[in-house]
Amino acid sequence: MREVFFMIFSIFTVLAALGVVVSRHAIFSAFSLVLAFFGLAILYLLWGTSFVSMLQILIYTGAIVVLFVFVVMLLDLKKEETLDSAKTGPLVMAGLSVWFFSLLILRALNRATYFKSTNVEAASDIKSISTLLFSKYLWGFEILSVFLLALIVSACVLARAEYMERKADQ
Amino acid sequence: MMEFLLLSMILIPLLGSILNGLLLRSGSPARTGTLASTAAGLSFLAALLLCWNYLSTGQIVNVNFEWLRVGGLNLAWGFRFDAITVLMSLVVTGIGTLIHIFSIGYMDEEPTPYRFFAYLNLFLSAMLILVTGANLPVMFVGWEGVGLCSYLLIGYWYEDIKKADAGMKAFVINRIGDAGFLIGIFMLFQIFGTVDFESMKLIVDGSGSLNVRWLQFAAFFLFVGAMGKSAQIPLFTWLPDAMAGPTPVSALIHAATMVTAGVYLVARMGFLFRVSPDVSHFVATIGCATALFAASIATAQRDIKKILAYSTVSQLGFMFVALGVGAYSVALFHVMTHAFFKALLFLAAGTIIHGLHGEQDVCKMGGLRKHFPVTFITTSIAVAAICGLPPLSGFFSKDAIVFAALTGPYGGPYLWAGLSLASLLTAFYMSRFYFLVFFGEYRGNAHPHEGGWAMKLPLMDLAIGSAVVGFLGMPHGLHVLPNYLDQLLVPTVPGWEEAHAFLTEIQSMVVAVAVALTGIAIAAFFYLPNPARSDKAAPKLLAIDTILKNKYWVDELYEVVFVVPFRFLSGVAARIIDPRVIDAAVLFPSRLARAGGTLLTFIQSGSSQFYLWIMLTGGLLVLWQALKGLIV
Amino acid sequence: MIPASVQILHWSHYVAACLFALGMFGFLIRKNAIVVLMCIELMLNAVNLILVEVSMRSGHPEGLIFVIFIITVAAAEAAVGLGIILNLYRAKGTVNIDAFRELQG
Amino acid sequence: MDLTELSIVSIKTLLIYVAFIQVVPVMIWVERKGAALIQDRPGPNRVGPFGVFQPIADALKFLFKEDPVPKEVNRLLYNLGPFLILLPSSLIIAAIPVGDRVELFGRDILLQVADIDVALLFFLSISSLGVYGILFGGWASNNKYSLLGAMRSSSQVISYEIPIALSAANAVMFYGTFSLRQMVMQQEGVLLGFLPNWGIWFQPIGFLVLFVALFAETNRLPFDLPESEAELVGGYHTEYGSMKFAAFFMAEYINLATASALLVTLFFGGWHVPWLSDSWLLLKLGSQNVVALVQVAMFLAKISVLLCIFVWVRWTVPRFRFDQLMHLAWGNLIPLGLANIIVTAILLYFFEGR
Repeated sequence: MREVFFMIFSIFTVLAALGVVVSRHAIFSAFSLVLAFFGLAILYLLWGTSFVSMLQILIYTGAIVVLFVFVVMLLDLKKEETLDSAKTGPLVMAGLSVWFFSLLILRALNRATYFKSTNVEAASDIKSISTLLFSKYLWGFEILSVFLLALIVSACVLARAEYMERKADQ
Repeated sequence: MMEFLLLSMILIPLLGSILNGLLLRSGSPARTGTLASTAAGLSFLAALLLCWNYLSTGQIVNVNFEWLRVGGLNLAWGFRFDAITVLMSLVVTGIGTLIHIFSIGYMDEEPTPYRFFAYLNLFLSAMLILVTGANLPVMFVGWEGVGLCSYLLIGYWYEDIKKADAGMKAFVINRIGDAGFLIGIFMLFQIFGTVDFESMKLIVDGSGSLNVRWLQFAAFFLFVGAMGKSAQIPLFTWLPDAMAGPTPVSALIHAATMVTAGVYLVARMGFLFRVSPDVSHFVATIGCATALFAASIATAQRDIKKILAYSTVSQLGFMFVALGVGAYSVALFHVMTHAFFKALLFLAAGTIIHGLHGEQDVCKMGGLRKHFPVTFITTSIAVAAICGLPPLSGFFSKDAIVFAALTGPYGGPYLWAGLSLASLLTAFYMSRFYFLVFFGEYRGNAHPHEGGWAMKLPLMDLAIGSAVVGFLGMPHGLHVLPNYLDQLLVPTVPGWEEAHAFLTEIQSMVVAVAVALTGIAIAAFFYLPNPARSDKAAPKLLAIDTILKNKYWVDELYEVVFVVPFRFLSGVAARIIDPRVIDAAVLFPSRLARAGGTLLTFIQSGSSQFYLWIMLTGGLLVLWQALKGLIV
Repeated sequence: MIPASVQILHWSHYVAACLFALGMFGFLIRKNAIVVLMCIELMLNAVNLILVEVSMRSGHPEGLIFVIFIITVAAAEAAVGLGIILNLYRAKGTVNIDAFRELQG
Repeated sequence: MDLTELSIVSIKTLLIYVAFIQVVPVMIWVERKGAALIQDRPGPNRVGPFGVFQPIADALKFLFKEDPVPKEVNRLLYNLGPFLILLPSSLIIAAIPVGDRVELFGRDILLQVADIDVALLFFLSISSLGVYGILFGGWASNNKYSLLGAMRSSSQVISYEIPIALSAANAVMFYGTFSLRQMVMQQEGVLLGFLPNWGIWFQPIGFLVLFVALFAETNRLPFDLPESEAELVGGYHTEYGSMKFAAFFMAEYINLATASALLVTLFFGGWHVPWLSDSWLLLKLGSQNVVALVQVAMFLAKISVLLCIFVWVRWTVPRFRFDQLMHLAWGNLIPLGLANIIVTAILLYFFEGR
């Protein structure tokens, strides 16, 4: 059962990711991205990490990609479509080198001890994750929260630059 | 606990300086001044506690932090509170606090008082580093710190180009002395392998195998440093010019504390000078010459602060004579008494200048005893003290110096005679100053008024000090009180055996008092009956009047001998050496790098995709190298 | 049916490699800045998948913690990145990344 | 997983879904009748007694209407829009526990499609997907009013997800679990002797925040800015007709039902009969299956009450302005929710174990 689902959804995810890359219009890229993230969430679920899976949907699909869609819709991108075409030479070169690169990475990964170990399922329930998060990684967590605060401010400033300039002029 | 006190004594003024400089930038003179005075007062309190601790337990407080460790040099931020420091830190913080308080009144119309008080506090801190430093480099830090503060404060009114120039002059001339000081430090490190006072002293005391010639050289260079800081011939010209600064600065830095740093240095290194007879003779000779020379100039000056400045130079000469003849404790004694009465005189001058709205010419004063009652009384005490009238402080310390010049290890009759003449001149010019300012009729056109309590209180305190501190160092010959100061200092500075001389101590005192009275009498003869006219007439009787008025043309001489050739050399360097040699050498690599950069600019195309291409290529190469064996 | 001995889930990192490669490929060839940003998200997610696999296979929950951190940072990155793109669009009227080469040497 | 289990799950799923989708016609009638009651007019009264068959007539009308597709629209996304909005609404149903369990064919069957350990998170994350239907539908319609409606709607939904999440975090902290079933389990019995043991007594502010935010999340009046007719013609579904429009409608009512179900689950004891414990019921009624029946009925009754309140509010409260709406979320609900979290945390720290 798990195996079948894994196969279906890994193929689904990869196809969706392909859709992100090859879609001519950014809105379809965004749509494919939603699908890809959804597929990933299901892969996480198959691994038994339901918490991470839900976070994936909640944050990635529910918030980040919505932002992308928003921006795509805000900007009038119709005329971008003609610009967005690559020449064959670089395309083939990029494909080859990326393929080679991932091959090498896979080699490296397969050498790592983690990937030689048999299936030792980690404690993936929320309790153990949060215990770890609030003890060993507390500082990381706190730094991240400060970082997020800075981010909120900077995003506001970036998004409202024009508005603020106007306000400063008055 | 004591370590903490020692550190806080040094750091509290620094803290005050930082607070004033950073936080109270818009503060009124009263606010900034109160903060600065509080800092100084706390520092004084700490000094008192430390002093009490030292006197009751005899325990020397040491604080050490690692500073740098290079090869054989193991340098610490070492601070040390011993006998000399007891004396110096009390003088510095005590008189410093009084002058801080005085400044609140004196600077009451300043637009940027925070600057003044920040510098003043910084000076206090630097001076305390100087006197508590346990090794020469730490002392040098304080030494440069006080030099910096002196420069900043002389040029405090930097809008006036003359005052800014005076600051610059002080700084540059001090650099000459500092160069000597540094060379001295290097030589001492070469000789001893350490620069710590205690270690050096142990080596000098313990072994006779040291090369006296090199020691003498080192001592000589240290003395060059002292010459610069303490305004001895030939590096004295900056001190009179330094009077451009606010008067409290002149009182604190250029009379009471900083200029005595040279004396302190020589006294601290007394163990070294003790074994360097040639340098000691040199020191004494320079001191005696300076004392005479400056005193003679002071007799013809009309600027109230210039008179006091030359008087300071002259008094410093007295101290160096004491150092030169080997009577280190006596020199320090005079440092202390001089700090009191000279600070008092300067503050009195400050009160008068403040009350006359900036008038500094003594010929335009007169009759001020009616307008400045407190100043008049306190100044009378100070003048009597500096003239050497018993039983005021100046009498004991100056007499001790004069007597030491006769009987000290390196002393002799000619020094005694020189100092006696200088004492005569001192009594003359101080009385002249006194009579011109306070007697006769008022000759100016301002509305004289005395300052507030902030200015009066320090005057009174200093007057009391000037009157009584002399009893701490009562000469042995009188058998009235023990010589507390000698008892205090003997463990730290070399003592001395009085040589047999043609005068006993009592006889010497009688002679000194007679000399002082003679000086006063001459001044009274010339200036008391009709100050206005006599100042113009009397000195003109002497042919040397013009010479004295122009201060022996020393500044002009220096201008011709040093400044002009140096300017020429600088011009040559600026026009030829700098652009052709140094710039070329510096610019060549930069041009080379720029050329190489131009070749590689295509890499920075601005296109992030291109950057990713480069990253990808690099990643491929790295991975390929790492996994070569596995893939093929 | 696949034999139970072959843990097909262990092929996750191949999926991740595919995602990463696609993301990188997209970054290299796409000209639309928004799509380029999406491709970065894809690469980040590929890393997340690997982390999940490592974590679950090695028994260390640390990987999951880092997934959470990465998700947070990615949210931040997307928000700021899109804000920048909006401003770039305001400045030039296009989001073609070839149009933004002001920083070239 | 054998065939029996698979079939049980399938049947269970089908039953629960069908039951939830039945909310739609019922709600259409209740809404119309409720509006009529409040506006003092008869309302639908032609089709069947009291117009109860009106929803069927509506459905038939939708089915047989022409399905227009505007010119130059993005066909794929245009057609996907209604589907995308219906899908998450339906998916959420899976997480809702409608009753305890029944004993059939010698098995214990939970009356819940899936007992997910992170059910609350599941609820939040899937409901956040609903925004795509609105966004894509509005954008693909190639109509600026639709696009504006979509933008408004999505920013509204995203903004109000935060108070919902805060409120949910509160519930999680309070109950100590993410599982909705566990939360319901903890609300059994009597509190202080006279109150039903409901979460609302412990989390009144959390309830308030969640209640208000759910109105916005479901695009209901007073927060139906995305479809405010006066400003935007019809909002994001202006260009849709026939069953596609009906899909938007259905999604709204299913969302309403699931929102009510969430409120009931978190704050009103879920399937529990107020004041009565399960064991007491079992003792009196004798059979677990009967108990389950009573529980499901209780659950439906509670949902119905809440749905009525939703209708009531819709026809009595006027619409907000958009900036007021945003300010309500960012200025009032989120600070309130955060404060509530802090207070809850402090109280839990002192009374741990309750």
